[in-house]
Amino acid sequence: MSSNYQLKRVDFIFKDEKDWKEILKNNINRPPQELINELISSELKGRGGAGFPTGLKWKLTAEVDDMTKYVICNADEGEPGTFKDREILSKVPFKVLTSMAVCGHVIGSKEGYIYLRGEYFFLQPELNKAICEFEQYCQEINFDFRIRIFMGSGAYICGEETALFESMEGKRGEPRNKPPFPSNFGYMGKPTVINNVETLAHTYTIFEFGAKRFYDLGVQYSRGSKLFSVSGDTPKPGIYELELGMSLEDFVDEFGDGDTKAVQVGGASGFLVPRKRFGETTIGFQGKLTGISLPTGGSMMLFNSSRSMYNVLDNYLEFFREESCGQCTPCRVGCQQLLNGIKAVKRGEKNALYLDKLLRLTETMQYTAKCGLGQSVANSFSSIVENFREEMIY
Amino acid sequence: MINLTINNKVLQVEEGTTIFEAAKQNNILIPHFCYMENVHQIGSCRICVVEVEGGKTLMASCVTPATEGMIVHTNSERVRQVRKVIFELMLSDHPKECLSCWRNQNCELQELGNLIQLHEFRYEGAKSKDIIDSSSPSIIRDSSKCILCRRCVTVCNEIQGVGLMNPHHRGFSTFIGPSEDELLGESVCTNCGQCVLVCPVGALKEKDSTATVWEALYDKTKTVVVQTAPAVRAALGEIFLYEPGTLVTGKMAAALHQLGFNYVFDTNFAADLTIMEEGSEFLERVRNAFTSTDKKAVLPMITSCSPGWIKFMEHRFPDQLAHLSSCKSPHMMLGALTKSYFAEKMNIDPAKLFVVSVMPCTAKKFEITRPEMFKDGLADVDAVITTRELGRMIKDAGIDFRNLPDGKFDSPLGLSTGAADIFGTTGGVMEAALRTVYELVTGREMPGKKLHIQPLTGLNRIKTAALKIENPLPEFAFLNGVTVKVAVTSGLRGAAELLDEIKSGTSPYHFIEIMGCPGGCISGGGQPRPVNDEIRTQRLEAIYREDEGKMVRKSHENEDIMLLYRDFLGVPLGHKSHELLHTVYTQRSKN
Amino acid sequence: MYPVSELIRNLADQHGRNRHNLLPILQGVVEQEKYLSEYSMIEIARELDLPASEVYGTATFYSFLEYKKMGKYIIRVCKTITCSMKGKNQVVKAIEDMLKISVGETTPDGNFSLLQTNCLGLCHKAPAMLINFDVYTDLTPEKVREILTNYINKKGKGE
Amino acid sequence: MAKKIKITINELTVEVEPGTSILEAARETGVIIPTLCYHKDLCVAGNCRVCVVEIVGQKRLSAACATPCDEGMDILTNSFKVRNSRKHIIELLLSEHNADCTRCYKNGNCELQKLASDYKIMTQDFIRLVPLKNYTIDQFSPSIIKDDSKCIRCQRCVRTCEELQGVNALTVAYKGDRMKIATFFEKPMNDVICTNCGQCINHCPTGALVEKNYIEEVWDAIADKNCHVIVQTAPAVRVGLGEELGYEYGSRVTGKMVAALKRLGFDAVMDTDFTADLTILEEGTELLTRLKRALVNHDPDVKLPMATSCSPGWIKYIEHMYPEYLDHLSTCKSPQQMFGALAKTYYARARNLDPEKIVSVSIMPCTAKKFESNRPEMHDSGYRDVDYVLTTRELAIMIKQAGIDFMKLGDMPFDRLMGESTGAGVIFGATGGVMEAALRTAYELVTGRNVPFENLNIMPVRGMEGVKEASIRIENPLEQWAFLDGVELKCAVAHGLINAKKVMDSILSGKSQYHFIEFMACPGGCLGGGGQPIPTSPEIRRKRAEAIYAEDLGMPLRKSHQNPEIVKIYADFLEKPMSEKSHHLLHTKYSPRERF
Amino acid sequence: MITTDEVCNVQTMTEEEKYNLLKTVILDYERKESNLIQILHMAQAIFGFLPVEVQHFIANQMELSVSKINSVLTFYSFFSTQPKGKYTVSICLGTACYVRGGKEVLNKLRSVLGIDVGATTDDKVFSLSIMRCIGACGLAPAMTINKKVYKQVNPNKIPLILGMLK
Repeated sequence: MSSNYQLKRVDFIFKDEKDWKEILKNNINRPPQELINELISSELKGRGGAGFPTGLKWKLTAEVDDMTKYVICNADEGEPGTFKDREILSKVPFKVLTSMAVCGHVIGSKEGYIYLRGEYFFLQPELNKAICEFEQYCQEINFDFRIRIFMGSGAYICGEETALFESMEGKRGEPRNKPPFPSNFGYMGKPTVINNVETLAHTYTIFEFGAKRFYDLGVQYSRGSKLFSVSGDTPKPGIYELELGMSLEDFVDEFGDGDTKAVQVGGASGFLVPRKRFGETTIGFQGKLTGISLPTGGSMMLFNSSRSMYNVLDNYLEFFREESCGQCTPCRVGCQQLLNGIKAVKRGEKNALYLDKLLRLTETMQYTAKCGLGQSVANSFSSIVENFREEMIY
Repeated sequence: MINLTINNKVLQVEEGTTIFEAAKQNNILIPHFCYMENVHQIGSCRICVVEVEGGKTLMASCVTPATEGMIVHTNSERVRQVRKVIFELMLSDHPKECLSCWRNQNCELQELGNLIQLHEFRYEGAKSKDIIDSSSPSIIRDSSKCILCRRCVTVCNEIQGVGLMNPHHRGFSTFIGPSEDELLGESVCTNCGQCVLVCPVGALKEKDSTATVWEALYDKTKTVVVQTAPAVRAALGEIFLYEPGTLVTGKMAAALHQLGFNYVFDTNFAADLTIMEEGSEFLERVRNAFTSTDKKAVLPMITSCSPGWIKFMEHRFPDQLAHLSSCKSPHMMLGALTKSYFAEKMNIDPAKLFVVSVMPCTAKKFEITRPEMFKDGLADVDAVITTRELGRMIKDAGIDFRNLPDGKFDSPLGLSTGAADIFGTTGGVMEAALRTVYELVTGREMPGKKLHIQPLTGLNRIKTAALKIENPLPEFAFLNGVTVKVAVTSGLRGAAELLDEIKSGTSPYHFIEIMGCPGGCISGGGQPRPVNDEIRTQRLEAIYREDEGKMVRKSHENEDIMLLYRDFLGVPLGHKSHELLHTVYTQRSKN
Repeated sequence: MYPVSELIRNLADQHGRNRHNLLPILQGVVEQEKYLSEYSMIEIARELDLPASEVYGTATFYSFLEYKKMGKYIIRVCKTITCSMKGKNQVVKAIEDMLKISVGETTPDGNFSLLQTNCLGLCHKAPAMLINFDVYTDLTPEKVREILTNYINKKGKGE
Repeated sequence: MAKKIKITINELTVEVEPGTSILEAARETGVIIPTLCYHKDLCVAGNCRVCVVEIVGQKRLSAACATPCDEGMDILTNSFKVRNSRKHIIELLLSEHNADCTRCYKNGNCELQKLASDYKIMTQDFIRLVPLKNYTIDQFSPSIIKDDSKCIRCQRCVRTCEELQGVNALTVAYKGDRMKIATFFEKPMNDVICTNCGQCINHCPTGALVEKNYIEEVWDAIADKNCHVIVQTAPAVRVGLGEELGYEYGSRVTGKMVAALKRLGFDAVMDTDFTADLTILEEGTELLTRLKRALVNHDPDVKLPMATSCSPGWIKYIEHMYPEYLDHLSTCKSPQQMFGALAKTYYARARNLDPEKIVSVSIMPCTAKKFESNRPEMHDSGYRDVDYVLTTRELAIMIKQAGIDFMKLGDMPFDRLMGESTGAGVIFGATGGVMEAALRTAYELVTGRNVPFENLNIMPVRGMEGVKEASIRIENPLEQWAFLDGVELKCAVAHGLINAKKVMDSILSGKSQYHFIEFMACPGGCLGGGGQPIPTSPEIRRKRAEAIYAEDLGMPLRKSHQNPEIVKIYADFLEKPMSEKSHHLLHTKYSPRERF
Repeated sequence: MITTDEVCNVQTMTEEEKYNLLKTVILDYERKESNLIQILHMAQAIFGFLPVEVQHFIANQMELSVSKINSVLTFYSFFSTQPKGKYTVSICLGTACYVRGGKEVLNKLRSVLGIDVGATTDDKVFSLSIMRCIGACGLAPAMTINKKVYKQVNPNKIPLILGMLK
């Protein structure tokens, strides 16, 4: 075993120990600064993908002086291979709602929104019911906070926070220029906290058990546990809560079917890790972990040796080509060029050196694209092409 | 005088004027490709056709002389239709990839498209040519873009007398270039680049070195030194829409600094040095000729600053190479000094030095590849970029050239005199040399208004002058009463004439200056387009203006030169000079 | 069922007439009509006092807001990687064969439209599809035929 | 003022105001950063990404146009990374672009072409995407051609249409690789709310949006020996044309323009300024009539404020957006159409020509005029009043095609009969000009005195502010205008349709009470028209406006009613303003259009 | 002055003798550029074709650039820069021959000889060329081998005809 951290199953999120009402009541009576400090000390980082420290996010927004602020729960989970948010919202919706309300208390907001992706329309009735119950209780305890669901309509890019705001404002979901950042200028131009569903669920855990219990899990720079959506060539697909810092080798031992050739970590915009690097790969946020460490939305997709990595890449690129918002050049044209490019190489119309040109192109996309989508196309492209070059060539 | 009517306007022109010229004199513009000023016209492109009343067919205005009473329409319905069709036909055999063409926005075919406004496209022909010859270190020939206007043929044959560019085969398979099996890099091409200068499209271009230079600039381990030739400062401004003949010396130095060059030196410094070396060499030869009986002294001596000319000489007159001065060209001298004198002085490893020359010349790109120009495996000059390439780099870097404050050259290789400035124009080297030689011989300043030798200035092809020496200093007593005869030519056709004289033993001259390009470096193959006699004159005047504005106008009075001899070189023609500043020539095959 | 213009007015009353209410209104129309016709887009623009072109621009951005006429049941088969690995193509083929349409088409009787869509977030139960907003997972060609038969029968019963 | 912040650009330290973008800071310091989607008139989009720069310490590059300067920022605009990325982006744009420059209308004045040329993109490694897509060219509109194959999706047209003009005919549709600029339901431009103002053309960096040109038709007419081709030139053309032919922005080239037109072979070169003067008399009379009916007769049907009707873009806009307000428009045709109607009647009679043989061409700074001349109402002479409308740009092309060395031309005067004009006619080309010209005449007609402004320059209506207001109090009028004594005449001037919308909305809400409003569709008025030379910017428009006012100041006559040819036409032909004949020839009516 | 007929015994000459003869020819024509075409004719008569070396030789002798020589000779179809085979097979592609199947014959020739138009087989036996109407339309399609005319050829006859020559 190359890693000191064995694979460790954790069960915070889906276990309901205490009543959410109690948690809510307790926490909205604590001073905001205390809550922020607790969050900061837990070192919880955003579970959507970018990994921004949650406590800091709340703090920045709390510091802005404005009458109107918003709390938004980002449930536009579009990353291929990810389905943890759906699971949370359908099983423990109150945890998310409670965290949103606490956040509202911390930053001084009275309105929360859940941006639910259009594909999860079927969750809406249950979720609405939960919201009703929740708001009723809020009224009971005289806490002024309301939550609404905002339905998306099928656009992966709306998971990008500024695109999500645009979408909520009734426009095309095109990402904005940053700066300004949401903490100053978010939904309707107001200071906004926007958190991923899972982040809010972890927040609940922290408020429930205290920061220490969370902090004690995981490794430096990657604290706590995380939900992983396991799919692909695995005998046991599904959602698992695991401690961060595990080695990919341990993970594959547990979930693989013995023939795993590569694992795509973090969905289409994540990285592909080939078998030879399982041992040196540690799953966590960027930091000083040994080997490569990966930003991750928690999607783990396993591929057997029978799978053609060309097909995988082709599928990803087609996904990006369609789901790019199309406004900035590197992403719009770049995705088309990458897709057409690997096709041309596969068909033998371009020689293998063209792949190097495409790799340089992904570098440019990473540097210059307007938002995370275009920037992260490079991840899967370069990791697949570099590791499975021979499969790309005619 | 002849009376004719063009576009309902009655005009009077001299007899023998073509319709094209008549129109031009009267501010009526006719589009043209193959037409070239001052050269016999061939009328091959047909884009300049006009309608002459009473004529059945349309006439090519560039070859049809105006006749008495002629009534011409340059823009009638028929002309417009025909012109359109000709243009379409030209395009049908052209790649039409403007946006990835290096001549984009400086292409006459593209401009014509702007004028003609085609909307539909009727002919999409087969493409006849696809040769890209990049064998030469100076020039790339991309025949797919060639529109067969034959300007390069004219310039290579009529003006330069090299005769390399010619049409081959006929009909649709016609192509222009050296013969089929010949590569530019292995031919008699002198790399003068005059063909590049006249090409209306992107078929002939200089080999781009900007990428190499950028690479060096981004390389943190390298000290990058740049030098600029005298003619560059008189033309660079044109790329940034200044009037031709605007001097942009200060802005150029500032831009080079902004581009990230560590040191900006001036080739002019080495021009002054050349005068010292070449002048001494000349006096040495003259002394031998007049005082010793052995006939080793070869006269006339011919200047060796122009690499195009050198290569021409090596091919055409391999037996006469002894006439060439053994001096390297100024930019090679500066390169050699940078990697020795300067490196020593600044304590830099010469291998970490990267020397870039900005030249008005494409032949210099070839010159730095000559094996003689390496010392201990290190090239004296690492890269040559033309004036056009420098313009491109400045644009590329987003430098607002027109609003730059003036900058300065760096020492110790940046100071120069007026004598060096005029190296950029035909007659300049001779004049600069005589200023110094005369004074060395007689102790007096050279006679001539404002230190100029009037017969040697201007754009005439062959210019001659004679200078009688009286009362020389005692050591030059043998020259008393001698009339020194000199000749100057630019353009290789004139050079061939002078050399034929030498070959047949009838040459009366002692000293000859030859520059490869018509007008000298000011209209070198690497200068901004377009170039015509008007622009040449404007640039030439700018060069003289720069000279006259200098406090010091004689090379031997350059303080840094004196310092260089004192600290490093010793004396002109000394041991170190020979090692660093002089070279040898190679006999080459005639074809 | 309301006529479209009335529906739009009701939706606008319900959600509001601001720019940020556009999406719920578009969704409301699509829910009933299955697609956004030129007419309904104009009506929405009029109701919200928006330029029609902006309504169009917004609608075309989202893949669930169809602007071409769609069938009563819209079948969306996930085509993203896991579903694709686990036999999406056979599923699509089965549907095509059964309904005699190909992807992007609507049956002549206007009952079914077949589309492919990007990740539905059901990767652990791949392949997956939606029929309107009902979820079907772990599909096989046999299972799909069964599901569709149910729909066809439902329709036959006059539902 | 807030404290300045210190930044470093290419190792040069500068101080800038807080909030300055990197791009602006760089331009101030003489560093050029290439741009495509950025335009001074418009809000920042940051979507083309060619302006990316490196901020030392950051892995990713930032778009210079959209990133504000921050204290201590160390910016490199030309580092290795930047150059490589920028070249890549340009290459990407080219791969998506129909690069057939030699046949493109914008050849030579294309920002993408220039960018490709500056960066010398010499490779075409990327797969050409244009042939893979099914592009169609929309050329149904009489004014505008839209060619998606040349579109680089910078969205400048969309922002122009929305922010400057408030028309929203163009929008962004679809996403990803299918993303494109489209109209509602991708209908032809002619079938949507498009006002044909052509501002999108002026702001398009490439050849994706160009005017429909009628150059060939005009050449054909000139070549036709049977045709008598006459041409009129709008006031704003003379201050724009020079820019296309090598002059500085805002150079006045009136005399050379006339000389060039004669050289092109037009049989008569006359001036739209003449009918501008005529418009003033007709419109001024109409205004006074309306005022009289309102103030003396207390006629409830009288519609005030009266709005000018010279700008066809504005006319189409109000027809679409405020059809119930059409009665507020002056019934006067635009000067171009007045000229056209007179050319085939008055001029034909005076020159003894068969009107059928007359081809009437107008040179306009405007693309909407192409649409206007096409309107079915515009046949009052019994023929099509104006046959062809050319923009300033098209005229420049014709001059180049004819091989005329414009800079070396001598000045020539307009031909007589309809070529005389006053300074009042000239300023029609600038925003506020119609108002100023009208006031000069109306005030004098009413009071017998000059307008109470120094040098006749009514400064409050000049300038580039979006909405301008002015009022003149009338005192001691002549006897027949006694009812106007003490009346404060309230005027407003709006240019750019977004400002027109503001004024209309404030009228609709009852907030504003005006008597007379001048509307021009384009920012800055006709001098910033959709047919004027490209590029355009606030700076350039200001220079053109200065030129217009200089031209006005230099005219011997500066009030419309003094124009001797105007006096003559009323004496010989029209009798008096608002006469039966002028009603027939010079006035028109409007038709409501669908907004959606 | 040396005439074409005088060089008929070139077969027996060594390369050096050939070049000497060519030099004499050039001197005969006073090295004038205006006589270039005559000189090229003679050179072709001496060498059978005009290889690059011969072009260089002429260029040096006449003080012209080799490019110029090449420029002129490639203009005329009579000059060849490639060695001609022992037999030159020419097929007429004038209108009559073309419509009667000249094209098919040409294709057959191409495949049988394994060379394209203008080329010569490796064994230097056959060269293939095309002609534009030789005035034998009545015999269409017509083919010539050196100076002998073959009438009404068809693709099937080709192997036979060529075989007889070999």
